[in-house]
Amino acid sequence: METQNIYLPYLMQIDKVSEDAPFVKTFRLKFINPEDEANFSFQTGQFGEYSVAGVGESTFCIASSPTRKGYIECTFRKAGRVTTALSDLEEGNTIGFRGPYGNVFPIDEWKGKNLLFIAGGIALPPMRSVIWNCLDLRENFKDITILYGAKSVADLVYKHELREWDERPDVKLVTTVDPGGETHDWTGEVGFVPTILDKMAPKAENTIAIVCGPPIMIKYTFPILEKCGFADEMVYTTLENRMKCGFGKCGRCNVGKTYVCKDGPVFSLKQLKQMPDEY
Amino acid sequence: METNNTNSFEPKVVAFVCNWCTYAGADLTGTSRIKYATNVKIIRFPCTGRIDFMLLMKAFANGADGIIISGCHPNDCHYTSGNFHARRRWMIFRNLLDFIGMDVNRIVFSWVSAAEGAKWAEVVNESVDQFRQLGPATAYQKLIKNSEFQEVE
Amino acid sequence: MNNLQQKAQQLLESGNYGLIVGYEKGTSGKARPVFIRKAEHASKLIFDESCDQNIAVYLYRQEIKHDKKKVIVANHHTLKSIVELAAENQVFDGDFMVLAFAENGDIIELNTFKEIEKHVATLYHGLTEAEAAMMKKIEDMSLEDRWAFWENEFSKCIKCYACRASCPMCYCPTCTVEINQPQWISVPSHTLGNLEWHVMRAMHLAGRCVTCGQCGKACPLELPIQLLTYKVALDSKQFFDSVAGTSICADNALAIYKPEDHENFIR
Amino acid sequence: MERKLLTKDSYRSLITKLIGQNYQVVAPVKKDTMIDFLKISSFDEITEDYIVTVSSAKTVAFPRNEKLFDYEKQNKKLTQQDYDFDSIPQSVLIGVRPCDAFGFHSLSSIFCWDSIDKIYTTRLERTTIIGLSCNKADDYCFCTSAKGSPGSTAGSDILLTKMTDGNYIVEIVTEKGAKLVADFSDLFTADGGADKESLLAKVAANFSVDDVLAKINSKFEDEAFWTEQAMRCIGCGACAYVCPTCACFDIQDESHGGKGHRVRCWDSCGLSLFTLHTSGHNPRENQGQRWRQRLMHKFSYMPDRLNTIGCVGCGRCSRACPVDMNIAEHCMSIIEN
Repeated sequence: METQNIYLPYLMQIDKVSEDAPFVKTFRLKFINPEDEANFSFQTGQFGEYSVAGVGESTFCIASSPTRKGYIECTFRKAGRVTTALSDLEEGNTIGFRGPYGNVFPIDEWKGKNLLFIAGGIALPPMRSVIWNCLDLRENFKDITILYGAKSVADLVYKHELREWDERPDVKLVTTVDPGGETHDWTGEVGFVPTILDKMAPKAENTIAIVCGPPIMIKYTFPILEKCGFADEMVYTTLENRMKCGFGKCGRCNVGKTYVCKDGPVFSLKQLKQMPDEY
Repeated sequence: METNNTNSFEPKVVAFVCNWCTYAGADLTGTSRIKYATNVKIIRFPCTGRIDFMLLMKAFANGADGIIISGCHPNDCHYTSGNFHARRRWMIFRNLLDFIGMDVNRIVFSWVSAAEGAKWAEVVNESVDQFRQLGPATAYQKLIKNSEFQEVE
Repeated sequence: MNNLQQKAQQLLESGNYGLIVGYEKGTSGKARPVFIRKAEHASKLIFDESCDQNIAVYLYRQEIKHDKKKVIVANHHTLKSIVELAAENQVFDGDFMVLAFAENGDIIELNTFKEIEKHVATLYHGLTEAEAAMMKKIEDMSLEDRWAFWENEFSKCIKCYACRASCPMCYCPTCTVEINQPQWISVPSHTLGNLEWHVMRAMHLAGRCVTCGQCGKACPLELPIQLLTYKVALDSKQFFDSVAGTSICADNALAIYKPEDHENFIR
Repeated sequence: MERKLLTKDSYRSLITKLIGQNYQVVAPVKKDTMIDFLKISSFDEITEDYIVTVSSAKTVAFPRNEKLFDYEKQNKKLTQQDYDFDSIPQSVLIGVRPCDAFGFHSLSSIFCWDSIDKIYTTRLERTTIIGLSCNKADDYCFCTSAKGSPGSTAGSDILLTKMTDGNYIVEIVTEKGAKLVADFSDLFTADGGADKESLLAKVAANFSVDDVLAKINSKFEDEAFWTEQAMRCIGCGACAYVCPTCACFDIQDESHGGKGHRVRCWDSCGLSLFTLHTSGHNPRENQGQRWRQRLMHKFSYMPDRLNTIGCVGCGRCSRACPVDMNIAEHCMSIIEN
């Protein structure tokens, strides 16, 4: 649809719904209007505004890889008003999507490097986009390691994809659950993500670390990366803040003078350290 | 019914009733085969004490022309005192609505026990008549329409 | 230096008190709240007719709530609100000292809730003549005129929530307007949502409003919204003989009931 | 700048003709106890007895509620009705004080930051702003400290300055203004050469906003400073809602049954829930941080990112504030501390 209205969303049909963890769902969304699909493109790391008519809009990242054409995916946890309404929807329903907004992971700059992905809980979805993007361009990168932890086994999202990554010879996957969250047949690690990371003692040389997780995990993960010798500009993360517009107008998401929606959501640790403690 | 100008008008009525007395009473009305006006949508609550005034505001905002509120007689509350609290709240609320210029005759309050099937039919019929006389809640509907969009006046 | 300033200076110098919440001269002859922490700033304090703002709202403010060495300079609105806040367990006995004023201008120190309650009993409770006249003007209107009056007033509201923020009794950490599942009150400020907001605000203040009129004074668009809470306050008095801000017992009009409460509209 | 003269009678004719030609004419009107910008249907509704109106002129381009589009739900299908740009009327905004007029510059820089907000820009494009120089000021005015002046032409399409005889000096500032003058050329006469400066209100420049800009960044981390500054602030949104440059907004859905619309409505960084995450985490959890955001946004972020100051010195926020948070005083305290 040709429009000058930056607030008008694309209409998207829910093509597939999968329940990834308790209260966590993934939607595969297809454009209803073929013209929209033809004009749309995004890069890994970007986000959008998903809306349920009559309820409102909510911000989350695009969880699928730009290398997979024809659809986008989003993963969300039922928490607030919009995500509750979203999780009540089923295949065939129509929702709105505005985007893509924000900056991207500089994967072109990562060519020839090792990649270390560190994610916790519901923060795997933003990472999943970039993981698949890199796996689809596997020859561009050297070793790929994924460390993913959640509160309990049930809370691990994308279980079948974790299995797929685990079976791939070109990916090293380490999964962990918080102490007490394991089941009797759990074969992965038990412990918090920073602890396991410390144990893994990854090599910093020629390696990019991409970290995404709850604030408390981030807080304890950075020092360990530092200890392992990762330079600040080799560590990336993606931030989230409350947003309404997605393009620097509504005035909510800024951390100091940095707008998460425009300058982010992807930041290097170097950039993060220059930002005030307001996120 | 008898007035000319409101002849064709059938009020939309919402009844907020308590589970233990009036809802059972309304049930009895039905099982006793007593006929009463069909304009009423009954909404069941655990107790009149739970019927928040905001629910009434929302009923009006969604196009109700009249509201019936009914529960256990004083001293008969299943939870001992819910209806006593409700009564105080209604006394204040009703006067406040009157103060802002709303016609309080659009809200009918009653006590209907589980044994008063006939009374429930009477309350509904008389209320619907009363609301029919009052006509559509145009003042409120104007606000609903205006809530569409407000520019510089 | 006047009595109040001297008193404040002494209190701060004594070390027993570290903060005085009172009034200072603001812009264009207005008085405004001030927070004095140093004895040498005590001379900023004023207390005159311009100090009609209810500053009890600061007593439970996050930043100073737990400061037990504070003093509040209270006009009669503030005093009544303190009593009501005490009744609702929002402020605690011994957490602060009150400096009130006698008719002749003498400073009265009030240290306990009992003392405050006793002092408040000597004050006039009710509307001023001008306020009563405004109420009468509206009550004398026809139903249609009243509706038109309030419709016009509510149409102007921009939902800045200055009324809520300035009311000492609006202390809920999450207000009903902020509940969005379901959305009780529209976020955009159209007349219907505004009406719902002001009715809700008044209802939630029933039996609790001390008729200080701070909500109306705070309104940047000068809506006479204090009349709504006055209405519920007057009705609480008339129906239940309950006057907020007079007793430190939690017995406000809508929190209790009497089997013999009398109405004439329930069938 | 081209100057002309408009007699008071011609001014009346001009406004009457504009209304007659179906322009939406918005002017300061005394309604109940307040003077505010309202749509008028006759010249006599206009008042000039104000220092500034209570709300700012921004409502013409950024109304407090703006319907962004309509939607309709039927079973699983959703249809959307795009914003009707044709519905935006040609407007003439009169009686705008120079501070207010300059406010549109700040507002535009936000709404045009990379993604152009066509709803805002179209509204503004279709509005001709006829400013009115200030002949009086009060204790709250500080335009001269914020790079403005009581007779500044910036932001207006035409600026009028009232002379002692009741006639107006006309300064034609923009092409849009020139077009309006050309359309009604018979009403404008040759400039009499009156001294504009002597007709203007005197507003003392008590500080320079450049000093605030230079100092404020270094204050960011000083938490005690902001806590003290914001002690009095009770956290309402009055200041932001009356401000000519505050653009923060919320987006909400309003619906009745299956039909409804998405609305953009004013919001304020002073309200405690403004930045609250669903998780319960709040990046700006106390009033000091929220007050810092308000001032930093105006005096640091906007200058840095958008090359404009977010304050025009109209003093509205201070007048509207229930607790007299006087922004000029706070600016001075930033400079002094």
